[in-house]
Amino acid sequence: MTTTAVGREVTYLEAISEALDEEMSRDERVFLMGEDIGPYGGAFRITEGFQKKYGEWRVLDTPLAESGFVGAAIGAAMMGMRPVVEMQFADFISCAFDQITEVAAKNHYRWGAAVPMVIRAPFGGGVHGGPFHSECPEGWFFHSPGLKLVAPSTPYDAKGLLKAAIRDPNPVIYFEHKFLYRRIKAVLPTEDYIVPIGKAEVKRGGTDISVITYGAMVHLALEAAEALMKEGISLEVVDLRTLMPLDKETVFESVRKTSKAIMLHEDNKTGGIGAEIAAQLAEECFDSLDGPILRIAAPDTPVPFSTPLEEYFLPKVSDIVNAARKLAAY
Amino acid sequence: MTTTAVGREVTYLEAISEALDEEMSRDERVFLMGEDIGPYGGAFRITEGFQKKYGEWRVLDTPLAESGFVGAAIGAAMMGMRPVVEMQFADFISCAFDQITEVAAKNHYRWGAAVPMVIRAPFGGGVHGGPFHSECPEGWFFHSPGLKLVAPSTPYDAKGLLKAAIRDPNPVIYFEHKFLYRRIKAVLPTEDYIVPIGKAEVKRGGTDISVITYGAMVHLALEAAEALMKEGISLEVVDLRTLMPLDKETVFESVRKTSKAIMLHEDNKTGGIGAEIAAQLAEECFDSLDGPILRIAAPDTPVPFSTPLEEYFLPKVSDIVNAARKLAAY
Amino acid sequence: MDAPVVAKDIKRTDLLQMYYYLRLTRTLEDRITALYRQGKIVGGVYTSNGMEAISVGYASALERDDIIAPFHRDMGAFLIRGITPGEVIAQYLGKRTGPTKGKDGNVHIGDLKRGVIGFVSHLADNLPVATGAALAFKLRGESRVVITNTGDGGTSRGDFHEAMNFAAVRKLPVVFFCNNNQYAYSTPLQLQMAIRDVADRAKAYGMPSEIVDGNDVAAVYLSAQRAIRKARAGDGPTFIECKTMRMHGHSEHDSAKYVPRELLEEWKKKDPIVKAELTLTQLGYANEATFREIEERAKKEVEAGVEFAEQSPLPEGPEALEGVFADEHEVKP
Amino acid sequence: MDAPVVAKDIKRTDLLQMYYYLRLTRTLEDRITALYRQGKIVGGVYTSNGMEAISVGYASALERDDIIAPFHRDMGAFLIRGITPGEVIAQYLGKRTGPTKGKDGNVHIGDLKRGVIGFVSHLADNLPVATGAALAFKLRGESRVVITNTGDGGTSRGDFHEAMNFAAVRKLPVVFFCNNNQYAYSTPLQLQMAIRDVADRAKAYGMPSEIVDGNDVAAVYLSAQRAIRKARAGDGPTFIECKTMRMHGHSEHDSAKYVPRELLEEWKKKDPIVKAELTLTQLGYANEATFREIEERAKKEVEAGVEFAEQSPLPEGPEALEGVFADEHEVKP
Ligand SMILES: Cc1ncc(C[n+]2csc(CCOP(=O)(O)OP(=O)(O)O)c2C)c(N)n1
Ligand SMILES: Cc1ncc(C[n+]2csc(CCOP(=O)(O)OP(=O)(O)O)c2C)c(N)n1
Ligand SMILES: [Mg+2]
Ligand SMILES: [Mg+2]
Repeated sequence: MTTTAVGREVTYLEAISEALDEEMSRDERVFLMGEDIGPYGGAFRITEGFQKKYGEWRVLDTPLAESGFVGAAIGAAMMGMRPVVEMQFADFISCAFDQITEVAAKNHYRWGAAVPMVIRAPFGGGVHGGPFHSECPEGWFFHSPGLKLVAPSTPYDAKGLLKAAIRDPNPVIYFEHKFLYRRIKAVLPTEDYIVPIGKAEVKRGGTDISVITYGAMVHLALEAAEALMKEGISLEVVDLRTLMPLDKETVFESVRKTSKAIMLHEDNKTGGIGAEIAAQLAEECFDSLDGPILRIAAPDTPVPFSTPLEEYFLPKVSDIVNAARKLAAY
Repeated sequence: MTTTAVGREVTYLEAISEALDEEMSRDERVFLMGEDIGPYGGAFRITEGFQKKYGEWRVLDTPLAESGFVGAAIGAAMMGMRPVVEMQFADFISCAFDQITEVAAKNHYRWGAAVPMVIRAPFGGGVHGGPFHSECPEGWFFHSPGLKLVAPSTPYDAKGLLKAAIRDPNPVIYFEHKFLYRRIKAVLPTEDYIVPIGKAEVKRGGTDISVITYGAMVHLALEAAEALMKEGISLEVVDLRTLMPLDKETVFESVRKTSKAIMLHEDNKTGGIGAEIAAQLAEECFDSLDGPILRIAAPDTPVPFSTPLEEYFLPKVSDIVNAARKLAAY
Repeated sequence: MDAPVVAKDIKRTDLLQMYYYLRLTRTLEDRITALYRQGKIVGGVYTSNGMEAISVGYASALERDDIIAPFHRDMGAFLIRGITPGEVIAQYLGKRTGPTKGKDGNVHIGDLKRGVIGFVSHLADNLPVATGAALAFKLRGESRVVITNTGDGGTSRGDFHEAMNFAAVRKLPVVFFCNNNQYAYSTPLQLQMAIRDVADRAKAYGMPSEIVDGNDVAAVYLSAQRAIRKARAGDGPTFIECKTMRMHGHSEHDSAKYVPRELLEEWKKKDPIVKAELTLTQLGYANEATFREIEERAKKEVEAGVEFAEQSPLPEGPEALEGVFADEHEVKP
Repeated sequence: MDAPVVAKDIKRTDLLQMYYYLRLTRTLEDRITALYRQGKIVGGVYTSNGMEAISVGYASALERDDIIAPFHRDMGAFLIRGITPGEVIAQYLGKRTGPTKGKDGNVHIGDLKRGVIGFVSHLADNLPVATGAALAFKLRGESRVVITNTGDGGTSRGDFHEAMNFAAVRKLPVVFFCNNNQYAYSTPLQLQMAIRDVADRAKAYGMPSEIVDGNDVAAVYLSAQRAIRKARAGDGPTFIECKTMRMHGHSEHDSAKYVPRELLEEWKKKDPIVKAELTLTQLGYANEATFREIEERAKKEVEAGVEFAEQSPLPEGPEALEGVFADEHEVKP
């Protein structure tokens, strides 16, 4: 576990670890379940040292059975606990799909039972993981009423959103991007804080084009914005942070201002979250639009393994730059 | 099993039954698996009499285990069989989600193994089924590259698309709408025919507004079109028929002509297929649009059970009429 | 063992109470079936006809604070947990006074205040959930237990396996009942599994199991009691297979032609109500008059329930939009 | 039974051939590990170090037309099915000449022409798939069989349960191997299941099982042979638990500190290659010179494979878009 002195920089990964540690200290209802999270500290070492501190029941190594332990988390949550389960990789969440969509998502609507639980899902590519260790599964769950989805892009949000997720009375899937784990750092406040679920953030103000994005792609958008500034194109970058419920207000406000929009995500293009936001804009902000709504996303294939294939597959800064130029010229 | 004399009218349900029967006779690689499809003939009696005709191995009653029998279908398909599995209700497909999205959908991309199989999924509401017997799960699978999805709205398409699905070298999910089973009839050709996968159909030509829809909603759209004609509003109704791959050409052509579009589906609104099509239109037909792209869909909740709730939940003809009026006035 | 020999370990009042609930369950489900035939029911009807002893037996062995995660033939358990016949019928009619306020139907009854985890159609899905409830009790050092139930059919699903295994590894205070009525819908046992006793499933998990006569409420009760005691003492889960027979069709629209008539005839003789009456009579705990009196009481309660339900309001359309997300105050403290 | 006593039922050439594949597997995986340490490998590395006898043993017992659905520690089986060391290394390097053309990595090798169903990371997912392949053979009246393998960890998943059950009910020609190396990643057996022998899992399905010394290639081979014969004769599936130990970390970046050193010391003595040499020597089938000669041969093949793989081209970016859907001509006739 990472303890941070005032002002010490922490990585995105350490921010997640800190949030878990602080919430477990603060609230004894919070406990962790997953594969290899105990003595081993998890595949990514997020819970390193936790079992020593909290014991083998609050940091509980499960059998290899995602449906079983997600189901168990639902049961414990309904009894008043606050379970946080770890998918070893987000990809394996497909094994627990039925429990998440049919049980966790619907219990409250059907019969009023709150299911306050969090599923941590290390997702995303750029790590040579291939088709089964790189997936972005958020699109599936976005289409299941009753779930909340968050996807932080910075250490600050990673910590604050995880705390908010743990304190939320609903099932929340927390998408943590593996590529960011050790690649970005930030100095975090020493006092307790949360980042509220349902609030997007304008990461960079701009006037010409809004880029609506989340997760690792936020950093690409910021890079592109920097590059485009030199060409006199001003990008506004909106980091959704919460994918469900969407912060329509912030998105709409941005697009009403710039009148042009690019959806950017690493998930497959067809049926991705960018499609929904584009549809909302086309329905509710049509009169403000001065050009087509462009989408930049991964193509509709599994995530390929080999380096040139994966590089081709993932959205790039140049894709954003090209799209912005096209739109600016519109 | 239903055998149709020349020109005899068959229901949507009988059309499905005929397609299965004819394909099983034509091609001995075709066989069926599912719960209670044998002596019982399936929950909806689609395979009534089949086991007598084809034996207990080609009409195979499985244990209650969707993941297991979908997995088995994948294995059999890779060995050159043409399995057709039945979900007793589409809702239970969540139990087989992992096999469908991770195994069936990705095998060919990953290592070149074709998986020619069909999953029949009786879906949709309006039958007092409640949250677990009324679902429209197509939105989830729409976001999984490697799957084909079809959803016929008429007996003709039901038969022709099922035959095409069985003959397709890929995993195809066949969404058959329960509400239509015994409610619509048609006289079908006596000779063998297929409805090609990937082709939408303009069900009714019109000039003012395009309604893009599929499944049971096609009939609502046609009703609305009839009603609106009296007001001088001309609706063009496009029946997608295939949900993946989408027939962009037909959709785009229609919208480029009418310049106004309504997406209509029974599935939940957020992240539904309507979102994707709206996004495509906003990206690729922006210059042709003369008004916002409206969406009519079920709200973002599970399907409620009680009659007034379900009626409120499902899209209605009046919703289409109202949307069309609004758009016409735009 | 003869039924009365077993049953003598049970207090007279307890046994009489179980008899009452057997009657109430039968009467209520028969009444719902009648309403169905009159076209008054929204959706399908699943009954526990012929199997009432199982849920009546296990639910009678529980304490107030315990939890059940029932399956679709556990009407007796609902009633014992305090769901009234009126609420059940209201649920079937889609009324706002049903436990799910019209959001869900028939046996999808859930109410945490009365210790009932709502059934999910997807069979076996609630078994992992039940282990999680038991885990919560273990984590907090509470001596509460969970009972869950599945059909023979449900034991073929992966979630059954994952739940059984987890419960055994962590010695959780949960009891798994299995209502082996020899069919899953139309599918006979031998097409579902290559074993004769579903109890053999438990061997894969190192979990102790019992096989009991599911039509003998006293036997079920005592078996539940043993397993509950063990669970409460921290000695882990038990799997209890109740041999029984589904006497109605799978649901009311199924005439169950696939079940051999002789099989039904044979089981008809083992009717749990008849069996309970025999036990009570042989023990000298009750006589025909008591039975008729209880039957009458059950009928009255059910009729009052019908009246309550029929007079209850339907929900209003826009209520469909409510309740997708929970508020903090709804979380169990 | 002493190893040689068992092994004498195996032909000398067959046993020598297995020894060769044990060596080839070890040499190849050691070389891949070395490449990993040099930073040349794309992604992770999983080896079967110390467990080579299992996949070498079972794959040696198969006929050409049979099918395997291996898991992530079955390198020996790939080699025996005819995947060359060069192709394996190319796969690890993401080269176009790997069996998946760079689309997938490491042990995710599939090739129907050589009877290999490609591994899916999601553990146990390929077990139902294996039953389906076996079902196809049964439907067509072919005498082919399928062998699939899982770790101890994978047996906790629902798909294991659903596959085992279905195979048993339908008496499908499939053999389930289980590579019980006592850990699933860092999780020891006792936190995975409340039984000591994974073979007990088979009791839930009425499926016969065997427990064999997974480090003795002759024992594994003979056990596979028995099960295959039974399957081919239409007598249904068998579950074979191979007791073994994972001698490397879970993958190359895992130092496996959680495994007690003494356990590794103990198992080091049972190394499958040493054991095979002992057997061959005791039977008088081979001597030190033969072993060194075979070792050299394996090294040469692996080096040739490294060369092939390193010189192979990477795929080009746009190939990422190819192959989402299959064409009709790709369907097996
Ligand atoms: C996962 C799943 N698949 C299919 C169904 C449809 N279905 C409802 S009840 C039933 C049979 C259940 O059999 P069993 O578990 O033995 O319970 P019984 O009805 O015999 O008491 C089936 C197949 C379902 N509810 N859930
Ligand atoms: C469904 C699923 N969950 C988690 C993982 C991550 N994972 C990969 S290997 C492994 C341990 C596997 O243990 P076991 O089955 O015993 O095989 P072993 O590696 O020990 O040979 C885990 C947890 C996975 N691959 N699939
Ligand atoms: Mg049953
Ligand atoms: Mg293992």
